[in-house]
This record gives sequence, C-alpha cells and structure tokens, in this order.
Amino acid sequence: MTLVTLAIATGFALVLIGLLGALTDRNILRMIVAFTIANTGVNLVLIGVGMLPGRTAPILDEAVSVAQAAARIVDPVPQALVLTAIVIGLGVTALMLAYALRLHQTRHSLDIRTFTELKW
Amino acid sequence: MREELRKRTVTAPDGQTFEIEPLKDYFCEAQPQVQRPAYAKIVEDLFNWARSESLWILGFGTGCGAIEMRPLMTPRYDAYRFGIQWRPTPRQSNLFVISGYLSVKTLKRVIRSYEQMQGPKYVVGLGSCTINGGMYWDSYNTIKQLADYLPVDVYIAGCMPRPEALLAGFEELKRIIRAGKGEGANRYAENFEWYKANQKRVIQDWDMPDYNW
Amino acid sequence: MPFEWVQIPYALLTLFIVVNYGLVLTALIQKIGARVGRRHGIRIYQNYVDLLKNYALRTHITHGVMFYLGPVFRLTGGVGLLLFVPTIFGSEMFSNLSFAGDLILALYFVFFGSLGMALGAGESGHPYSAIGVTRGLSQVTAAELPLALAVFAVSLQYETLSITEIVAAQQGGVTNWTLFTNPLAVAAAMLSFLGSMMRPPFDVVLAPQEIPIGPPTEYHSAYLALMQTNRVIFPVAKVVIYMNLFFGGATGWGEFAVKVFCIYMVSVLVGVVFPRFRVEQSIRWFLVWAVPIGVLSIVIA
Amino acid sequence: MIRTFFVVLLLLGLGAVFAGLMVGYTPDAELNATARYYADNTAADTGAANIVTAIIVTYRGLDTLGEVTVLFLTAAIVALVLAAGREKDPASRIAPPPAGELLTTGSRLLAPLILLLGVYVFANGHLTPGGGFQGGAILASAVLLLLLTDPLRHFGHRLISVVESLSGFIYVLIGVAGVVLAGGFLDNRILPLGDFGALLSAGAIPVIYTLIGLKVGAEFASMLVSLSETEEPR
Amino acid sequence: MVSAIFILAIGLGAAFLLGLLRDTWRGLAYALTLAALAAMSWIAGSWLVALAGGLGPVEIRTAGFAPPFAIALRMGLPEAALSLLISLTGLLSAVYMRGTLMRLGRRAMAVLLIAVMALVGIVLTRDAFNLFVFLELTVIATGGLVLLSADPRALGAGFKYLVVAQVISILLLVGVIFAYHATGSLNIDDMAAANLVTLKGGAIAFFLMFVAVVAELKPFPANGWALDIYESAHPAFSAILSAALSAAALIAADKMLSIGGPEWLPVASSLGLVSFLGANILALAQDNDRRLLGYSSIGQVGLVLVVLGQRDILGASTPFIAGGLLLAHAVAKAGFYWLSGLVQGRSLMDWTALRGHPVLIFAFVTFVALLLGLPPFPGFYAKWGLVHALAADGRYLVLGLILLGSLIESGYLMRWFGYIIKRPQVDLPPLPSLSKRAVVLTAVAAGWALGWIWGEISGYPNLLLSIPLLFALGFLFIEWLPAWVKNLVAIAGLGAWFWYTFPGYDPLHLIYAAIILVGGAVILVASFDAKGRRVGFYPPAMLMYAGLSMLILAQDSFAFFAAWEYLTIGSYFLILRGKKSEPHALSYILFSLGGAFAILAGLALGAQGVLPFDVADLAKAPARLAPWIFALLAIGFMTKTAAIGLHIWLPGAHAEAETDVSPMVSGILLKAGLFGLTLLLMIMGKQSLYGIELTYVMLWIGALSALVGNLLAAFQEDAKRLLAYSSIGQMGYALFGLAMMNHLGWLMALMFVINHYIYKSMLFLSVGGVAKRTGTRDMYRMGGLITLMPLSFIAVLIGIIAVSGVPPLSGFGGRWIFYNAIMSSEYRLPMVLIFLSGPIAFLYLFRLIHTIFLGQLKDEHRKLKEAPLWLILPQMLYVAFLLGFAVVPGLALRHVDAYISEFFPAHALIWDDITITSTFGYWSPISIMVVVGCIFAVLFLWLLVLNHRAQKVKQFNIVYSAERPFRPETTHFAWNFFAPYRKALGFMTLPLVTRFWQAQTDLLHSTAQVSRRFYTGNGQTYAVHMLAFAVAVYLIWMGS
Repeated sequence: MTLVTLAIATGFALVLIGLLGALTDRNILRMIVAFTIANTGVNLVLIGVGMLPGRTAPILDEAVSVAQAAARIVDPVPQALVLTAIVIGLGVTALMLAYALRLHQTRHSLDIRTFTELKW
Repeated sequence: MREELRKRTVTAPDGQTFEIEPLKDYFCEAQPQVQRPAYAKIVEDLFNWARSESLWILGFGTGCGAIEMRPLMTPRYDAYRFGIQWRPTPRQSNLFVISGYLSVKTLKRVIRSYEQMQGPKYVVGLGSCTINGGMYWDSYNTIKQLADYLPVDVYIAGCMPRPEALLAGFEELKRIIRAGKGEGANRYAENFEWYKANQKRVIQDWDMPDYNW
Repeated sequence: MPFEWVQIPYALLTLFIVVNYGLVLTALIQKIGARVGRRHGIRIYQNYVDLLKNYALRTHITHGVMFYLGPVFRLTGGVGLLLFVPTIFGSEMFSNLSFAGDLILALYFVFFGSLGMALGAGESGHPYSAIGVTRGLSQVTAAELPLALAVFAVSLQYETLSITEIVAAQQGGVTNWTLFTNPLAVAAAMLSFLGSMMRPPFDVVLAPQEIPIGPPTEYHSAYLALMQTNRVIFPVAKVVIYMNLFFGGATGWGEFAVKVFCIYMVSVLVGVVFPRFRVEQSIRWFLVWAVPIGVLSIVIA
Repeated sequence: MIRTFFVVLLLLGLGAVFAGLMVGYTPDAELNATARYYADNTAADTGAANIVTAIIVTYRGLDTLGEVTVLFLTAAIVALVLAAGREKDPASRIAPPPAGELLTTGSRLLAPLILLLGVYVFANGHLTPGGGFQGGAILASAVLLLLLTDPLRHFGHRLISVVESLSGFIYVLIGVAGVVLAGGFLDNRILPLGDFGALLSAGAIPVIYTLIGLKVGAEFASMLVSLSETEEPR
Repeated sequence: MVSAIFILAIGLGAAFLLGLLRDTWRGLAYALTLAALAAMSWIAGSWLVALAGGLGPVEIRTAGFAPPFAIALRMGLPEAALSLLISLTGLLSAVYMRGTLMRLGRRAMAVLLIAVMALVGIVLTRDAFNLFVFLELTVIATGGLVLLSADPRALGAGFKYLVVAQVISILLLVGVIFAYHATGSLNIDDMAAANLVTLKGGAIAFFLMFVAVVAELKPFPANGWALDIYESAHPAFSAILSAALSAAALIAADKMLSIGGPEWLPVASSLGLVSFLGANILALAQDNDRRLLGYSSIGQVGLVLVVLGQRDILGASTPFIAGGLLLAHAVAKAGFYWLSGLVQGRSLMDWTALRGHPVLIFAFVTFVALLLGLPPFPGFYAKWGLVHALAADGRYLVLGLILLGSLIESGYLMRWFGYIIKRPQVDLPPLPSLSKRAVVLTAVAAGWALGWIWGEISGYPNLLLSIPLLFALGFLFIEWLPAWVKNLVAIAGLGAWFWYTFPGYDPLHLIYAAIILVGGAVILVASFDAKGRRVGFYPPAMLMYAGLSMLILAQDSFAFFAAWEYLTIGSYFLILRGKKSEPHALSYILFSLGGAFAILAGLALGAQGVLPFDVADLAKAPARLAPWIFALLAIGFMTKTAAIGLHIWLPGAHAEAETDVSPMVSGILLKAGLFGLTLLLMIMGKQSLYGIELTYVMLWIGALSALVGNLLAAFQEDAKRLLAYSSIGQMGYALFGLAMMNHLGWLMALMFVINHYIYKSMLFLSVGGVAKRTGTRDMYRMGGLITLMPLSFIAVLIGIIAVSGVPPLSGFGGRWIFYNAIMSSEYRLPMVLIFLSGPIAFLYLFRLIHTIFLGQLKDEHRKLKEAPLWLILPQMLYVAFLLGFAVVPGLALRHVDAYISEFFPAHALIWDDITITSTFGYWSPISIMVVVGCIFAVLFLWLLVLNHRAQKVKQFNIVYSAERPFRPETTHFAWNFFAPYRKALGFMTLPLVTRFWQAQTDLLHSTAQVSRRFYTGNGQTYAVHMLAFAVAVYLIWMGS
C-alpha cells in the first residue's frame, strides 16, 4: 500500500468513524465533534487524491523552476480545494456550536432526542 | 278536547307564526243539503230501481248482530244474487246495517261513517237492541232507539234475527227504495238540528265537526 | 294510414261493443268464480245496475283538482288503449285509431291511466291510497318485464312493431300463431299477464280488508262509475293486445269474444286457486320464474 | 441497539461505496491537464510563486470569495444566534476574579508579535506556504490570547465589524475591478504583475490576501468575542 | 447589458456594506437590502428579456481565464429565468419580512442577501466545486434564516438541517474530488464531455455527487429535516426555501444529470416519482398548513425531477415543460407561504379566516390552480407536453404514476379549499398588513403573467385570450355590481355568443350549442331571483359556460382538453357554493379530475407526439393502441356522465347545489360528457380489446347505470337527491343509446340530450323553488302543496310525464325511437336491464310528485306562497317547450336524423306530414295528442255534468276506519315510501361502489398516517434516513 492509498484509506476510515459517532451519539456536542472528525477525514482524502508520489509542494522557487514544475510538483488543485473545504467545515461547525449553545440555553438539554416537537 | 284538536301556534319556514285551528282547518264545515230527485219521474224511478238492486253494505259490524251477516255471503244464503254486496269504505257504500246494540262510543264512529257515505243512503237497524235497547234496555252506555240518532229505513226485529230475516228485511228495503221512500239522507238533512241535538246529548266528548264529509 | 272522419263513429261503435261485452264478461267471470264457491253469484246484468246506480248518486265530494281528474285520466287511458289497437283484423271499420301509433304506443299508453289514477288517489290525502299506489308501482316493475321481453321477442320475430302486421303474419292456421311459433315469448307474456290483471295472487294493490281497497278508497259516485267503466274496458283492451300479438288476433266479433274470454279466463283460473302474494314475494316470483323465460325468448329470437 | 446496528450496516454500505472508489483509484503518474496548465502557466499568468495561492486567489477566486463569505455569514449568524440569547443587562453578570499581573503583561507582550506574524504570513501568501486564511487565523489567535488572559476585556465590536465589512467590500470591489479593467471577475492583473518572487508582485494577489487575512482575522475575532460574551456566570 | 457576475457582486457587496452601517441605522440597512435585491432582480430580468429575444447563452469567465482553469459561469435562458425568480422571491420576501428584518438588524439582512446571492450562484456556476461552495453557503444561510422565525421550535429544526447538511457535504466533497481525479477537470461541461461515468472510478464519484445534489431536493423519504424547517421557519423564508432553493437545487440536479448522461436519467425519474407520489400521499394526512405545503413542495420538485429524467424523450421541450412546472410551483408555493403569514392559526381550518376576503380567496384559488396545472397556467401546458411525450414513447408507468400523484395532490388541495369555504369560520381574522397583502397579490399577478407567457410560447392559441374565457374572467371585475345586472350581462353574453357562432354549427353541434347557450340563458333567468351582489357566483358560472362553449367549438385536442378543464373547474366552484356541499364538491372535483386525466392520457396516446392534434384524427390511431385510447377517453367522459361505478359524486353534488345551480350542473353540464362520448364514438367507432367489443361494455354500463340510478332514486328521501340519481339513470339511457352504434340509438341519445335538459332543469327548478319555500328538501316533510304552489305542480306533472315516457308528451318519442333502435341492434341481453329500469322510473317519479304536492298538507306550510316568479318563469317556458316538442318533435329531430345518416345510413326515419315511420313501426305525435285530448275532454265534460256540485272537502275529510287522522305528519304516507320494494330489490342498492372508493381513499389515508410516523422528529434519525437513502440508491443503481 502506497502512502497515497494509505492516506485515502485513513481519510475514509475517519469519515466512517466520524459518521458512526455522529449517528449514534445522542449528545449534540459530541455529534459536532464527530462531524469534525469526519470532515478531517474528507480533507485527508482530498489531499490524498491530489498526491503524486515522490513530488514536492507546488511552490515555484529556487528548488522548483517554472520549467520543471510540471514534472516536480504535486497537483495543486486539491490543495486549493482543501483550504476552502476546511474553512467551510469550520464555518458549519461554528454555526452548529452556536446552535448547540442556544439549544442548551433554551431547552437545557443537549440530547438530540429532546428536540422532536416537530415531527410527522 | 283531544290535544291534537286544540288550537296551536306554528312557525312557518319563513319565520312567521300563525294559529292553527284543527277542527276548522282540517275539516269541511258545510252542512248537508236536501237533495232533490231527478226532474223526470221515470228517470227517478229507473234510478230508484237501480239503487234498490245494487245495495252496497258498509262492512262495519257495530255489535254482536254482525255475526248474522256473514252467512249471507255463503252459498247457503248467497245475498249477491240479490244485488247485495259489501264494500270496505263508506264512500262507496249506500247501506249501513247497524248490527245489534250500539254503544255510545261506537255511535260516534257510526255517525262519522254514516255521514261519510254518499246519498241516497239507507240505514237498517238489525235486532231488538236498535229498536228499544233490547237486553241492554237499562245499560248506561248503549243507545236505546236508533231512530233518534240516524234516519232508519227498516228495522229487523229479533235477538238475533236469522239471515233469512235479514234477506227479508233487505227485500223490504228494496221495496221502499223502489217506492221512492228511501229518502233517509234527506230526512237527516231536514232534521239535522234535531239529530245533532240527540247525538250530542249522549256523546259527551263531541270532538268532531257537526257533519263529517 | 290516413285519417277519415268516418273512423270516429266506427271507433265509437267498437267502444260500445267492448263496453257491453266487458260488462257482461266481467259479470260472467264473477259468476264463474262464485260457482267455484258453489254460489249462484251476481246476476249477469248486475254490472249495469251498479254502474247506473253509481252514476245516479246524488252527493259527491272532491278533494281537489287532481282527485277530480284522476278517474278521467283513468278512463282516458282505457279508452285510448282500446282505440289505439286494431280490434278486428282485416276490418277497416274496427282498426280504430291505430294510425296514431304502433305497438309501442299501446304498451306505453297503459301507464297513462295508472299515472293519472295514482295522482288522483294521492290527492285524496288518504294514506291507504298512497300505500296501494306504491304496491302497484312496485309490482308493475317486475310484472311488466316479461311482457316487454316477450313483445321485443315477437317484434324481432316478425320484424315489425305494427300490430296489424303482426296479426297478419299469424294468419293461415292455428300453427301460425305466436303461441306455437314462439312459445317461450308467449309463456313469459302470459305470466306477466297474470300480474297485470289485479287478480289473486297479485291483487295486493287493492287488497280489500287490508288497506280498504287501495287507491280508490276515497272514490265514489260518478268517479267510481268512470273507474268501473274503465275496469270493463281496460282488461279487454289489454287482452286484445295479447290476442293480437300471441293468439292470431280476431277476424270477427265472434272469434274476438271467444278468444278474449279464453285469455281472460287464464288469469281467473289461476286467481281462484291461489292466495295473495306480498309485494316482495310477487316481485321475486316474477324475477325467478317469468323473467328468465323472457330472457330466453329474446336470446333465442 | 437496533439503531446502532442499523447505522453500522449503513456505514458498511457507505464503506463499500468508498471501497469502490479506492479500488477504482490509481494515483496519477503525471499531472492532469488542469494541473499541468497551472504548473506551466501560473508564473506567467499571475506572477505568483505559490501555485496554490494563485489558484485560490485568482483562478478559483470565486470559491475563495464564497469561502470568505462563509466566514462572514457564520460570524453574522453566530452573532445573531447569540445576540438573541444574550442577557440584556451586562451588569448582572458576576465578574470573574481579575487575571494576574503575569498573564496580563505576558499577553500584552505576545499579542503584537503574534499580529506581526499573522501579517507576515498573509502578506507573503503568494510566495511561500501560507496566506490570508492562515494569517487571519493567527491574527485571531492574538485576540483569543487576550480574551483568555482577561475575560473582562471589552472589545469594540464596531472596529471588528468595520474591518470585517470593509475588507470584504473592497474584496468585492477588486473583483469588480477585474471585470472592468482586466479579463474577468477577480482577475489579479488589474495591478502590474511585477517581478516574479518579489513581495510586491503577482498583481492584486497580495492585496486580496491581505484583505482576506484582515477579514478572516476579524471574523474569527468577532466569533470569539461573541462566544466569550455569552459566557455564563458561575 | 450588465454582466451577470454583478448579480453576485451586488449581493455580496451589499452584504458586506451592511456591516459598515451602524446597528441602529436599520431603515437605511433595509433600504440598502431592498435596493440590492431590486438591482439583482433587474439584472436578471434584463438578461431574461435579452435571452428570450434570441440571444444565445453567454459564458462568463472569472479571473480572465478559460475554464477549466478558472471558474466559469453561464447565463442562458433557464439560468436567467431562475435567477430572476430567485432574486424576485428574495426581494418580495424581504418586503414581506420588513418587521422581522428591522427587529433583527443588518446582520439578518446580510444573511438574506447572501442566501439569495448563493442561490443565484448555484444557478449560474458551471464548476462542480464552486457549486459545492454555493451549496454550503446556502446551507449556512438557511441555518441563519431559520432563526428569523418567531417559533422557538425553529432552533431544533435548524440544527437538524445542519446535521443532515454535514452528511450531504461529506458525500459531495468526496464525489467532487474523485470526479476531478478521474477527469482532470472541475468544470461540469468538461466532466460531461469526458463521459465521467464511463471512466474508472468515475461512476461512483458521480453517484456521490448526484446523490448529494438530489438530497438537496429534499427527496422523499429522506426529507424529515426539510419539513421541520418548512413548518417552523418564517413563512417568507419558507417561501424562499420552497420557491428559490428548490429551483436552484433543481438546476444543480440538472447539471449533474448533464454529467451523468442517459444512464442516470431513469434513476432521476424514479427518485422523482417516488418523491412525487410519497410526498403527496403523506400530505394527505397533514393538518398543519405549512407542513402540508412543504410536502406539496417536495412533491412538485419530485415532479420536475421526473421531467428532467425524461429529457431523453422531451428533448428541446424540456425547459418549457420543466420550467412551466417549476415556475408555477415556485410562484404558487411562495404565494401560499406568504398567504400563510397572513393567517394567524396554523391548522388548516384556521384558513377559514380568509372567507369574506374575496381577494385573498382569489389568490388562494390562483395558487391552487397553478399548483395543479389547471389552465391557463403554465403547469397545464407543461403537463400537456409531458404527458404527450411520455405517451408517444410508451412510458405508460411513468405517465400513470404522474397522473395518480397529481390526483392525490388535487385531493388535499381541493379538500383544503373546501374547508376554507365551508367550515365554521375561526375568530382569527387575517392580518391587515398591506405590504404583506401586496406581496401576495404580486404572486397572483405573476401567476397570471406566467400563464400568459406560457400561452404565448406554447405554440397553441393562448388560452388566456379566448373570448369566452375573457368574458368569464371579466365578471371578476364587476363583482361589485348587483346580481341582476350581472345576470343581464351573463344572459346577453350567452345569447350574443350563440348568435355569433351560430353559422358554424352542424346539426349535432347545434343541439349542444343550443342547450348550452340558449338553455343556459333560460336557466339564468331563474338567477334573477337572487338578491344582493351574489359574490362568487358569476365568475365560476361563466367559466363553466365558457368551457362548455369552447368544448363544442374545439377542433384540436389541446383546445378540447383546456375547455374540459375550464368547465370542470367552473362547475366545481359552482357546486361548492351549496350549503352542505363541501364533501360532495370534493368528490366531484376528484372524479372529474381523474376523468380529465384519463382523457388527457387518451388524447396523448392518440396524438403519438404529433401536435397540434386534430381530435378527428383519433380515427387514425394505430390499431394496437386504439382500443386503449377509446377506453381511456370513454372512462373520462363517463365520469362526467356519472356512469355506474363513477357516479358517487353526482347525487351529493347535484343535490346540495343552489337552486339555480342544480339545473345548470344537471341539465347542462352532464351534456359535456355526452358530447365527448358522441364525438368519441363518431370518430373511433367500435373497438375491441382482448376480443371484447368496448361499445358492448358501454352498453352494459349504460344499462346498469339506468337500472341502478333509477332504483336508487326510488329510495331517496331528499327530493333533489332523487332527481340527481334519476340523472344517473337518464344518462345511462343516453349512454346506452350511443353505445348501440346505430342510427336510431344515436337519435334517441340526442333526443335524450334535449329532453333531459328540459325536464331535469325544470324539475330541479320547481323542486328547488319548493325547497326554498318549505325550508327542507326531505319530501316526507312536505305534502299537499298542490293548491299552494299550483304552477310548480304543473311543471313537475308535465316533467314526470315527460320523463316517464308516457304518451302524449315528448318522453314517449324517446321510448319509441329506443324500441326501434334496439330492434336494429345486435345485442339483446343488456336490454333486459333497460326494460327493468323503465318502470322503476315510475316509482321515483310518483314519489316525487305525490309526497311533495299530494297527500297531507303540513301545519307550518299552510301559508306558503307559490315559488318566486323568477323560478317559475323558466319552468313555464319549459312546459311550453315540452308541449310543443311533443307535438312537433320533427322541428329539431329531423335535421339531426338527416345528419346522423351520414354516419349510419341504415334505418333512417321517414318524416311525413304528421307521421314518423321507421323500418318497423310508425308514430304520429299530433294524432296521439289530438286523440288523447279529445277523449279526455269528452270524459271530463261528462264527469262535470254528473259531479259539478261536488262538495270540496278538507284534508282530514277522509274515511279512516270510522276514526279521524291525528296529525298531517302521521297521515302523510311518504317516508320509506317503497319499503316493500326495498325488501325485494334492496340488495341491488347496497353501496358497493361507495365502499370501493371509500376503501381506496381509506387505504391512501392510512398509508399516509402510518408512513408519517417514519418522521420521528429526531435529527439523528433524519441523518440516518439520508444515509440510508444514499446507500439504497447505490444498491439499486448497482443492481440495475
């Protein structure tokens, strides 16, 4: 197993673990943490997919000239994407935390099962 | 007076209220009139013959004497061959056989039925009870003389009279009719006040119009 | 068939003959019924006397316009029915007013009188009248069905709806009668005939003693006389239709008298030996026994 | 229990999907067309040495604008959410014990340094690893430090909000300028590309990254401040 | 033209600018927000105009580089339309939410702006990852906007939404990155060009992207979270969610499908169908208005997804169809949600508050019509096109399920409308806010405008521009006039239209036209009786007449079907006006729409995709399909004529309608079905299916209808129900006549058409007049009215003689033709039923006249007056006409007879001077009349001579077994009139059909009740649903 596949496999495993936590734990804070884990896993997958074995970071400097760049650097696109993904994940997490805070303030509970007044 | 015959106030669907006077509103109040015979005597004679040969008896047994009417329908007496038959409705009958004693309660029904028959109409009193009360002469609740209440054409005496006597009585009635003397309905109309007074004297709970059309 | 004025007196003549024939016939049939009970029964002219008496009554009441018109409707129905059907085959004189319509007219005109009568009886306000009418209407729905089927079968058989032509097709011997050429239809029709003659076991409509006498309970005097007149015309008119459709019609008054009598007697014979059916019983009876025969007749035709 | 079992079953299904992806995956030996284009042309197109930065700020600038907007949005909503639950009267809150002298002085010493580092990181985003987001986060960490050391410190929402909004608005304006002056929305060539590898090069990229840095720092700070203000009394 | 990128830039810039404002400058902030939204709308609108003007789609590059190296946007016609939709919805919602936004301040406004911007971004972007970014922006903005609600439960709903959104975003991201890996590009067009699904690993990657985007459509059953938001969010936000977000998500799904290629179209279709059906079924069980609307949204979106999934056969018309459905849905649903903000209660019953506010009711009706795809709204054109395409390609299952779903949808929407109009009004008046009402009315205007636009681009004559329809709609604007003025206008309109179109009719059409237009005008005479303004009567009535008159003029199938829908809707509103008509009107509209769908399917099958399709070309339908087409159309038309099995709507609908409405819906409306059947049989003739001749089946249906209709009529206590059941029987006769497929059968059917119009209108009017005076329709409560209401009595008398077919009135003519017709028919067995049902008619007819007019007069009726003059007047016209028609039927019939000879030459009648002769018999109406009249007159005179002195007696002067009656009530024999008959044949009146349909609806409702338990309200469970949905789709896809 190469480093790349290992990274991707680990990423997927994190996603699954995160989802398992998010779907079975009743506490909403722990659900949020679990989603963070899953997001991390996704980010890892993103990076892993852009990885080309044995290449270097996509920064042009003395070590990597423009002419050699195509042969020396890894795929820069996933790296750019992962940044966006991280930030978005962060935003959603923050929002969920704020929700959790408000839910706790108004309902004095963090159990997801208590917020079922809307149903059917 | 019975509750359903008392005056009452009703509300129409459109909301207005008004009074109902059942005796007035439900029943015709006209008095009976004396009916003249046909202008030509020969026509009237023909009619009288027809009337006499077509006696339709109201199927209303008022007392025990009614038992003597049934044999008339049997093969033994077979009154049909004399033009006599029984009708279930007073409208179509013209002969009322008061069969035996007549209680006051029944009298009321008899009067109503008699008045609902169409003239000319005839009354036959059957048995002694209709003549003088018979064995019920001192009963507080039967009438004694039928003729006080209805215009009787023929009395058939006996207690009971046998069917043969009835047949004989009918033959007598036919003779009377043919002779143009079967004018009971007209007598009733002429002496209406008198009959009514007699009737009302015995019938205490009079709750019908004076004449039942 | 063009109309000529002379047809009016001819039609009246037919009417006259039929009325007298009917009066005598009904008395005769009553007499026969009495003889079954070992009585003498009424005199043969009794119907004339009763009729005369009723016309001669001196007092009358009326419950209203429809009550007044009911008997008129009734008798119009009877007279009309008689006159819309040719009585004597081959006779211009006694083909009456059949130029106005064919078999269908006759069949539907049957209801004209009943309808008017029902309305008149209804206006009398007597509950028994209405009960009688409901019984009559209920029974007629099932009783008419076999006849309708039979008529349909017969008109299919002769491919015409004209009564005259149907009669014509049956001429030339007894075997040409529908009775023999289409026995199923005739059987169905005759069962239906029983139901329409107001005789036991199908006389629950009048049901004397139970609902006094049903629709005519309030009728009397001339009203009743009109209805009595109808009662002698109407059955004869009806029997004439049966005679024309199924029994070869009549070529002369003699044949007419005999055939009508015989056909009429069918219902009498049944009537004197059977007790009365309730409405639902008679409906079931017709549906179970008569209708299948009728259906069979049109399926085969 | 049944639920957990069911979830595990589902995740196994999802795992199968992922396994399918893994099976179908072979690492590229060569860069694909897009990546090759970036490797070959970034320097010429944008003048940025850090290809990732070029992609983030220019090529996929719209994503980044969205990203910034996500943060802005989150900050706004967090403020909304928390404002709704905030107690009206700050006076009723019981003051925690004051921070010690050591903490206060130490944080005062560190904060400017941290801010400086942050500015360095985003200002050099087009040349070295790092950039506006990273720099902004570092900026916000200074605020965090201050909040941790002195929970009573009151930050001016106004300043944060002005920085946040103004930087965002200018970012959009620069984007629009790209439409007007150059090839399209967020085109960095509205400014000269300059010398490859210099600090002031790569057109508008350093400007945008600076704005992003400021904005991200302000957003995070705003969120942190909002959260700190909801701290419940003990 | 301003670049489309400015829509995004303005939204964002304004959002950021809002942050610069002081928190207290809320007015300014609000103004800025509105200005930004208006500017966005204006840009989108200007693009829409330009693109509609023929400009091709424009690609917008960002950063100055070509895709896939930089993100590209595209502005095409669909994008422009949806951008406009989204930004306008945002603008209007912002206007609507003024109070809330002002309270919460600039941050909330910024969130709103960003939400709208992000939605437009989803629409415009052509980049997969960019799509993800905008989706996430939408998610977060939604998370924020949910908080605008005053409902404390919204918090929980928002959190559930975020949980599910996390799962979705994980799937989407993984999908995007692997898709990028497979194709080397993030551009959607590149992915499509590279045939992603065929690449290694690409299929699963696509699957993940696809399922994530579809999940944004809130597909049934993975949508509990969305419903909670719909229920608890601010209505204006729900409007955005339902209208704008759905639109955006749909276009995202469309982009995905463009990548996935044809292989994924069936998947999309199936998911859409499941959503459409499932959501609509579940909506049946809802009693919360917003949740119901949420389900309806999900259903509608599912339908559009189906359309997208059918693009392989829809081809170039996909945008027209999908757009029609989507825009109609968006406008209607946004309108509904805005309207729900005006209603204070949350139960469906609380919407009764709208009653008494005609404008709001009109808004509601418009929205319902938009949603259901009724003409002239875009959904109608869209469904028309969709159904035709599906039928042409043989996708019958999809077609059937779509129609079924639509029917269910109309079920709960129409039921709701019935509640609003008829249920006891709650004491919570709608909010008086003018701005909110203005927003709602804008949606109404938009709906009608869309209708006009779709009419213009449909390629058909614009439905909104037909004169009869405009005439009917015109009554909306003169509702303030008194009823008699409107009535005059209506009568004049009908007359003028008849005069105007008169030259164009052949004899057959002339009969129908005369009944509809002249007959309609005569019935309208009775409407002069109404007092006041009678709001809400004339528009639907004239809509019905418009539909009817357009129906007989229709040449192509489109015009025909549109007219059919018009008359259905108009009559529905008319029927609903009755006092207790709510359930009956509902079953009417459901059966009618079901029938209409059958007609639609039949026409579509017949057209085989060739449009416009002349109805007469049905004759050229391929032999394989012809019987099916025939059956579908026949079922549709027979629904209208209430043939047995499809009849249960009729009695209630006709009986509960108003006095002058009953004759309209009975005397005239039923003829629409007969007209359809006439056309159908004339064009398609005899058809066999599996060796069974369909006309033979129709014969049986007609005969059974006649029998059961008559039988049931005999057992009714309610006079108008009696007449209604009688109509079923009469229509059975007519159906029978048509199905005989011979000359005389048709002549009889057409005679029935005329006769039934006359006597049923007359009877309904007279019975209605009596009911009006007596205050009841129960016949046993009446009685003895003959002297009080003699004219009504005469009308009924003549009517029943005519109905029963007794000579000498015109009914007999029908029977005579009927007998002659069956003589020449090949089939015998069904006749048995007809023969049986004939005399049964006497039962109910006698009951009708006896129990009302004869028998014993009731105390409280002693002072009744004759029915109002305006009701009597048309009745007397009918009486005169009946008598005239009885004497000279040839005036009308001989032309029809000649016309029918073109189709069935055999057995034509011979019309001599006074005698009518057929192959079998003859009939002379005048002679019969004269003979009967003479006999009657003579006998009457004779009786007068004898009994002229008869004593008039009163009602209790009857022989009563020597007693006397007690009360009229106990003496009037009327209740359970045919008790012995019920004993004999009552088994045939068991409500089997009612039970059958009841069982169907019960089944649907219990399914809904059981399935809704599935939505436990637990956010985690919803996430599990989501995941399960994804896995299930995967497994199904793997399996196929």
